[in-house]
Amino acid sequence: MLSSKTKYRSPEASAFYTAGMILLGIVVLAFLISLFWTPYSPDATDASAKLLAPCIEHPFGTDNFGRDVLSRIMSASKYTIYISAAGVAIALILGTLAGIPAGYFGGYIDKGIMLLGNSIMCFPGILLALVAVAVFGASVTNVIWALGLVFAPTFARVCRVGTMEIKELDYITHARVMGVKPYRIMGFHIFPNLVPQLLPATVIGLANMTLFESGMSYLGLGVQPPDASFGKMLSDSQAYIRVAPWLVIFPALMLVFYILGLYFISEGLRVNLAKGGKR
Amino acid sequence: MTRHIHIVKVHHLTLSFPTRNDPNPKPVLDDVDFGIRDGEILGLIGNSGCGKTMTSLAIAGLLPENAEITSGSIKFAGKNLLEMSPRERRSMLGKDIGMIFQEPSTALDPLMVVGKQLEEVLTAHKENIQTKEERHKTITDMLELVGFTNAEEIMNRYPHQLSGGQRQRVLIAGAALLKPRLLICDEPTSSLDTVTTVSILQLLKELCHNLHITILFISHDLSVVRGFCDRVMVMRDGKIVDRDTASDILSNPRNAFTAELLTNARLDTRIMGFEPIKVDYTKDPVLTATDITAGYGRRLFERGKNKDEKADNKVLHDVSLKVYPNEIVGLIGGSGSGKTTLIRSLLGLLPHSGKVEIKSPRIGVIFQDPVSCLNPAHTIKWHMSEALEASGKANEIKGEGTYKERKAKALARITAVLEICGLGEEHLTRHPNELSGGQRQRVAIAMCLIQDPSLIIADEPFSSLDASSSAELLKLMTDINREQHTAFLIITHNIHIVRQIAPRVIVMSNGKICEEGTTSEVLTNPQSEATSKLLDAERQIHVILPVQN
Amino acid sequence: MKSNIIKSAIAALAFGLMFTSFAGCTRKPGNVDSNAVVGITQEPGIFDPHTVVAAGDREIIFNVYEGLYKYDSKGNLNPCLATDVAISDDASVYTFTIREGVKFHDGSDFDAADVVYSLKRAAGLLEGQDGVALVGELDSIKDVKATDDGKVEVTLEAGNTELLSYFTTGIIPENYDNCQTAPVGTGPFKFESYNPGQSVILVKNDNYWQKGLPYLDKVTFKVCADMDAGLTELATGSIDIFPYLTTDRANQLDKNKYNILSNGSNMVQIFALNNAVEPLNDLKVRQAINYAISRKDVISVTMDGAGVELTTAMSPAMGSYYDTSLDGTFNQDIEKAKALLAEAGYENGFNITCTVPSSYLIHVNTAVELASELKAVGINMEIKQVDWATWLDTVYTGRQYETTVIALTSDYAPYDVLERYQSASSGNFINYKNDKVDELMAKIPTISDTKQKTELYHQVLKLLTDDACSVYLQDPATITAVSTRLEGYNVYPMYVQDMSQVKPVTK
Amino acid sequence: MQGKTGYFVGKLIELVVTLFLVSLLVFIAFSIIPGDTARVMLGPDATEAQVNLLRQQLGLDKPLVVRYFTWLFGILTFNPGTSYAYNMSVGELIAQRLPVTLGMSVFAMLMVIAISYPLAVLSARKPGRLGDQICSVIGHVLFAIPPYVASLLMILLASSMFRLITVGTYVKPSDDFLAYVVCLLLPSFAVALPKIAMSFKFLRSSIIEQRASDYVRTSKSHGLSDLKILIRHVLPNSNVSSITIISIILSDILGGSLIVEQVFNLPGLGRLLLAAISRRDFPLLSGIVFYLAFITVLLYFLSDIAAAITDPRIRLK
Repeated sequence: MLSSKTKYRSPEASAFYTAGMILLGIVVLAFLISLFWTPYSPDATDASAKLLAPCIEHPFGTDNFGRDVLSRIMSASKYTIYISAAGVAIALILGTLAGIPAGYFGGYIDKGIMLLGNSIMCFPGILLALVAVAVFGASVTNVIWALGLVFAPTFARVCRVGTMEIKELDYITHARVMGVKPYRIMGFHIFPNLVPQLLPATVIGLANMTLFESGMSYLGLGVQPPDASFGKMLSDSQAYIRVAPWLVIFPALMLVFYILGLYFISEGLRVNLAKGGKR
Repeated sequence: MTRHIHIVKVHHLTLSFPTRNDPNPKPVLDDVDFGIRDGEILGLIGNSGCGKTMTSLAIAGLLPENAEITSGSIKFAGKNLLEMSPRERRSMLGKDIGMIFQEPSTALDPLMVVGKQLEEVLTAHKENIQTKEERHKTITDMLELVGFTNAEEIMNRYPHQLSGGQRQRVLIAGAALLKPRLLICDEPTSSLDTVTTVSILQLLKELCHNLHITILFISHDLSVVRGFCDRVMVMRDGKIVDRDTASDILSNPRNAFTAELLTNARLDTRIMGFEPIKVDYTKDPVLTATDITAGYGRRLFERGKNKDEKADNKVLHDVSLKVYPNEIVGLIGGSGSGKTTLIRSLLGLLPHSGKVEIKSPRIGVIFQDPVSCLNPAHTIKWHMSEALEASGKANEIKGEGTYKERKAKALARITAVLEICGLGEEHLTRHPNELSGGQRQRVAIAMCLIQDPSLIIADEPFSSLDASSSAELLKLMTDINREQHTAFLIITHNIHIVRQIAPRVIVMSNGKICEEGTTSEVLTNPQSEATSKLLDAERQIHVILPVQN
Repeated sequence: MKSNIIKSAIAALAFGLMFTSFAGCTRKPGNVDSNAVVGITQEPGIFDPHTVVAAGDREIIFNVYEGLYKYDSKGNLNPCLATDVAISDDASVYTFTIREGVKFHDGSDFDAADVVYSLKRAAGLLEGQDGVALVGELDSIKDVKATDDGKVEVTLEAGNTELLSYFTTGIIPENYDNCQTAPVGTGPFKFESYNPGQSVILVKNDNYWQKGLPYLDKVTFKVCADMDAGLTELATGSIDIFPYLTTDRANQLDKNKYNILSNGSNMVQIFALNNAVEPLNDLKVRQAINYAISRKDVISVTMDGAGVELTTAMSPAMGSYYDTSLDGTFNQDIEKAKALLAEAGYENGFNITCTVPSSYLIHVNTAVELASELKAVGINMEIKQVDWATWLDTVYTGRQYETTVIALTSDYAPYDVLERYQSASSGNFINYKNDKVDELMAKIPTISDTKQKTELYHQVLKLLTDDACSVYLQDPATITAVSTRLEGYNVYPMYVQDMSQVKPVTK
Repeated sequence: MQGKTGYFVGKLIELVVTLFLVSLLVFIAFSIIPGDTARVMLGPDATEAQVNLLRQQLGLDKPLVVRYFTWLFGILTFNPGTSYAYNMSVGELIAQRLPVTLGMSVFAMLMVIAISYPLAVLSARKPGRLGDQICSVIGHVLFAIPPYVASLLMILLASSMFRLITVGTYVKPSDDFLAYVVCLLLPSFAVALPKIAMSFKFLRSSIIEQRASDYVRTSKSHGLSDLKILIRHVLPNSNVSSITIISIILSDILGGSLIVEQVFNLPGLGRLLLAAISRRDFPLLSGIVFYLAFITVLLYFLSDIAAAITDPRIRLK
């Protein structure tokens, strides 16, 4: 299913991929460049260059500390990408570890795991993440763990439902009759077949996680200053929205590019999965 | 009304699906020209994608929006349908032309009780002025006509509370409610079991005669058509390639393609000559099952549901059977007789009471569906080595030596087994989706073989394969039986196959074994009602249905 | 047909959105009646004059309760409910003469018994209080009793000439214990209602003892989420007075509608260095940090220049107690800072953490600016934001931190400002220890000569600066926007909103 | 209708068990928050004796289990204790703030339905047409804009382009209901925007899917008009599949409101929550979190029930 020969792309999916890759590419490029070079140090304040409108020296202007917005956006993309990637990794691992056994064994194991997952999902996600960060203190690591935990049930669900479907298929029954051990069935027989479903879920998870992270940073419970993050930049600039709209516009654009890029890619994956399945 | 000999006349119809990239694609229907005579049952046969469904949709006026009729005309009772307004055409549906479709399970709105859906047929046609009571009467009458004795009750049921056959009857009732002159049946029986198929065909025949409804019957299965239709047309690639009366076309096909279809419908022609081998019944059986009772448990809060179904949810009742070494046993039974549950119990996949003794470390199993029998994520080689590892005999085969040597030995064994099953080395690196259905079933058998089982259970292995693949598979199974001395328990609904290769047969019905004995005896002289029913249905498919008046 | 419905639905929605916009404009506070709305950024919580902690609460109840003495907007301590005080020579007995003819909001008369009850309650001398003072500073009161001639005599455990400023604590009716839900005082305004998250409403006290005051009928303290929300509300005209602005925000306001008042706040914003941890226990390091930063830039970034640079522990607003000779001690000098660091053995700099309370934007911003400046001398400062509760826990009481930024507020009394630098003081969260300072601080309360006292204060300040015990940054200005329809608003050098003098402009 | 009661009872038990677990999670979470509540309340200058006294008064010296059950009992009787910070009943505090958050959520939900539903129906009529594609693209973009960013952009647009000041002040519904609705419109719209896109996308594909289903073909062959098929068959069926989505949307909207309140300076639960967090107000915080979760659980429960009522397959298995 994953071999290149069988990869099928509908034109619709291709359009989504292209658009998504371009948007995502902008953010990722900014991130990659920021690893080696930013026009100014993103944290360097300059009291003599406060709130400059976009100009040649500062293409995106400067903020109320006189920091270069372009440099800050570039370095903010780092946290956005890092937090969403690490958070999704945690959610994915936890979700898979919980979801596949739940779907495979069913019964009380399933009931227990799902009850826990459901009670986590009972909280509006952002609320849970906020409270978790409030409990353990605001830091990038805590945000990642909080988001990972909040999102884990989503992945667990995908895995569980997928596993429940797959385990009814003949090849799993066959494997059981052949005497393959359950852990091997789950890990080597079921998991590879979940990948096509997990892939769009992962991409959309990245986007949703970024939504949450930026929201939390906006409330001051995410990335901590002086480190730049889109959410924090937006909340800091709200006061200057009338006098320095560029402080709002550029981070907002980058944030939307990233999320939208991911949505497009996941949409492409989803369309492909649906079309591929129907073939 | 003037009577036309042809109620429908399709005149040189050409239809295609133009797209922006390809404004002149290959037509789906190419110069199709035929007529349906008033009162007849016309069969339209062809493989999937040959255009038979498009023909019916064109007549009904339900073509997809992107379809374009480039030339030709369709006349219904003398009026050219293609010149009518959409509104006029719609008003003909249900009133003049009725339709039933293949999949009765999804063809009814799951949210609406059956009676209401039938009532919509009546209310949709404004000229049909009836009071509520009259409508109710019309519907109950029709439901009784299609064979329901409890019409009132059926009306208040939701589709999911009906069986497949019942749903198809409801759909027929809906299509026939306004007594249309033409009834288009698009594969109405292909998802039903043999016994139900026979009863539905019987019903359609009765409708044709009693209500004087003309039927256009579409199917891919010649055997169904044979006793049922008056005339048959064969379609291929959008063209009608052959047409004749039903008896002539089937007994004496003039067209090569028709002949091919015919052979596919008759598996028996190819599997002659497999001589069953002798079995020593004094040996210890490889499989002994005693008093197996099993069923599907209920969830906690489902208790008290479906009170009419009683508390007993057991599917199997005290089933005992034995399979001797080197034997091929056939297990037959209608759908819902408990075959599958029995197998799952034997394989230890279902909790059950009773005892299952197996005289070998492994039993192999192959399943019905060649699509899902292999893991799409892995290569054939992976499948084989996984089976080898799981058998617990991997080390024995690999022997001592370096990792490379051991790997080479394992590979040698894998290739050897694959070869037995008629698969070459080139298949090792392929993924399942690069193989045909028959090849996949072979891989499944190879996976069983590599584990060296004394018994292979095959659950309807032929039902999804075409005739030639089935025949090859059968040959492979008998070969293995002969050469590897592996016993087979073959579950099937195809009595022909059992007759050919299984010396012993077990018949199941209602979760019990109702008959057991040598195949020739059981099939020629059935002792139980279930067996005779199965045999009847099988026979009826192949003979002209008598019309009961 | 269907699309029409949708069109009209969209039109209705658009209209609704516009309506919202205009609604903002139409809702102006009443122009004719004499009401005023004051924007506050802290959620009020405690209205008991003796348990009140937060500055945000103090500034409201300043209008409700009055003490024996009361500050005016110049920072002078004036008699209020007392007409006079006599302090014994050793400063251990304070005798207050009680004002007559004053009535509480509930109509009862104010007398010496009320004063005794209130002071005892504040000092924890009532039965069942187990001697736990509600107002910590009054803990040293040994006894309070009414004398026969209607005076109130307060006896202290030890002489203290500095205690008078604490007798500003509110006086409540005798045996009244319901100050939280129904505050009753003698102040110019009566407490009307509190809607959490929204507002506190005060109404005019018609029987106020100062005749003619107050002018306003009703004062609403309206809660705004933060400074920026308040700014928006100012712009929409839904509040009249808003303190604690920054210059650039104030500049966004319409000059015809708002007067901008600016004043020192008597706050000391400090970049606190924990003197007990490495490498900050090294004087040279602390001096280097002092030289490394530019107070001007800090003020520019955080207050848009509206602040007074500080080099010592006291605000210039304290008048003569402030030692002007210390000005300019630590002008920015990167080279000197680097040299000092090298001397201390940190030529490659070091890493340090700054724990700041996230709820105070100004301190967070200051930390950001400081981190940027310290980088120039090789000090990498990581900023760790914590909520107020955690800050109090770990930094202020736990003293588990390296550096922090905070503003030290105090009553308008020099002793109150410097009290925390005694090594044993509970407020000494920077772990400063200088025996000389301890000695001087112990001596000051026993001295009643103002000049001598001032001299001693100057000595303490000098020691603090010499020891570079921390980095004193600025006295941030209090910038208040007041609607031009009001007059008489006075900015205090402390956290209070005195509404008693405010009146509508009469045309 | 056999089995209906059993299904509902089962769901009800599930609800109770979930709520119990939720309450346990909430309580445990808040019991391990660092920071001494009593110390926080009294401020830095309080003496140890004062702190201990308060700790006793608040019952913080009792064992955890006792505190849990006291708390659980209180919260279930809608009397979850007294807020440390406000010195008021938590129930009262939440009740005061609820009109903002709940009002915003309700308005946002109404907007989601009122906008996405007709658009989806129209869009799904002719999938692939220009109008449909424009709607879909706009939908995707809106989907990607966080509500608070949308709020900021709205404020920016309104204030700098149209010279309008958009942030009105909050008016209590009891004072002036119309003004209350008006002041919540813009924030609600900001919260609703991405969800409109989400629900549009889902409804559209669900309608397209239903229109392609077999029973629609059957109905067509019965001679039913397109409109009738849409109203009687397609929409009810797509509604069934939308019910779960709608409950998810509602829970998202609730969460989104918490942030958007902050942007528009509305005195809602979000602000109360942040205040409670920073002031270590345990009773208040746990009250807010529990009741918000309670509302969400209830929504899921109601959506299950609604699905069961509309879909006989769930109800009568």
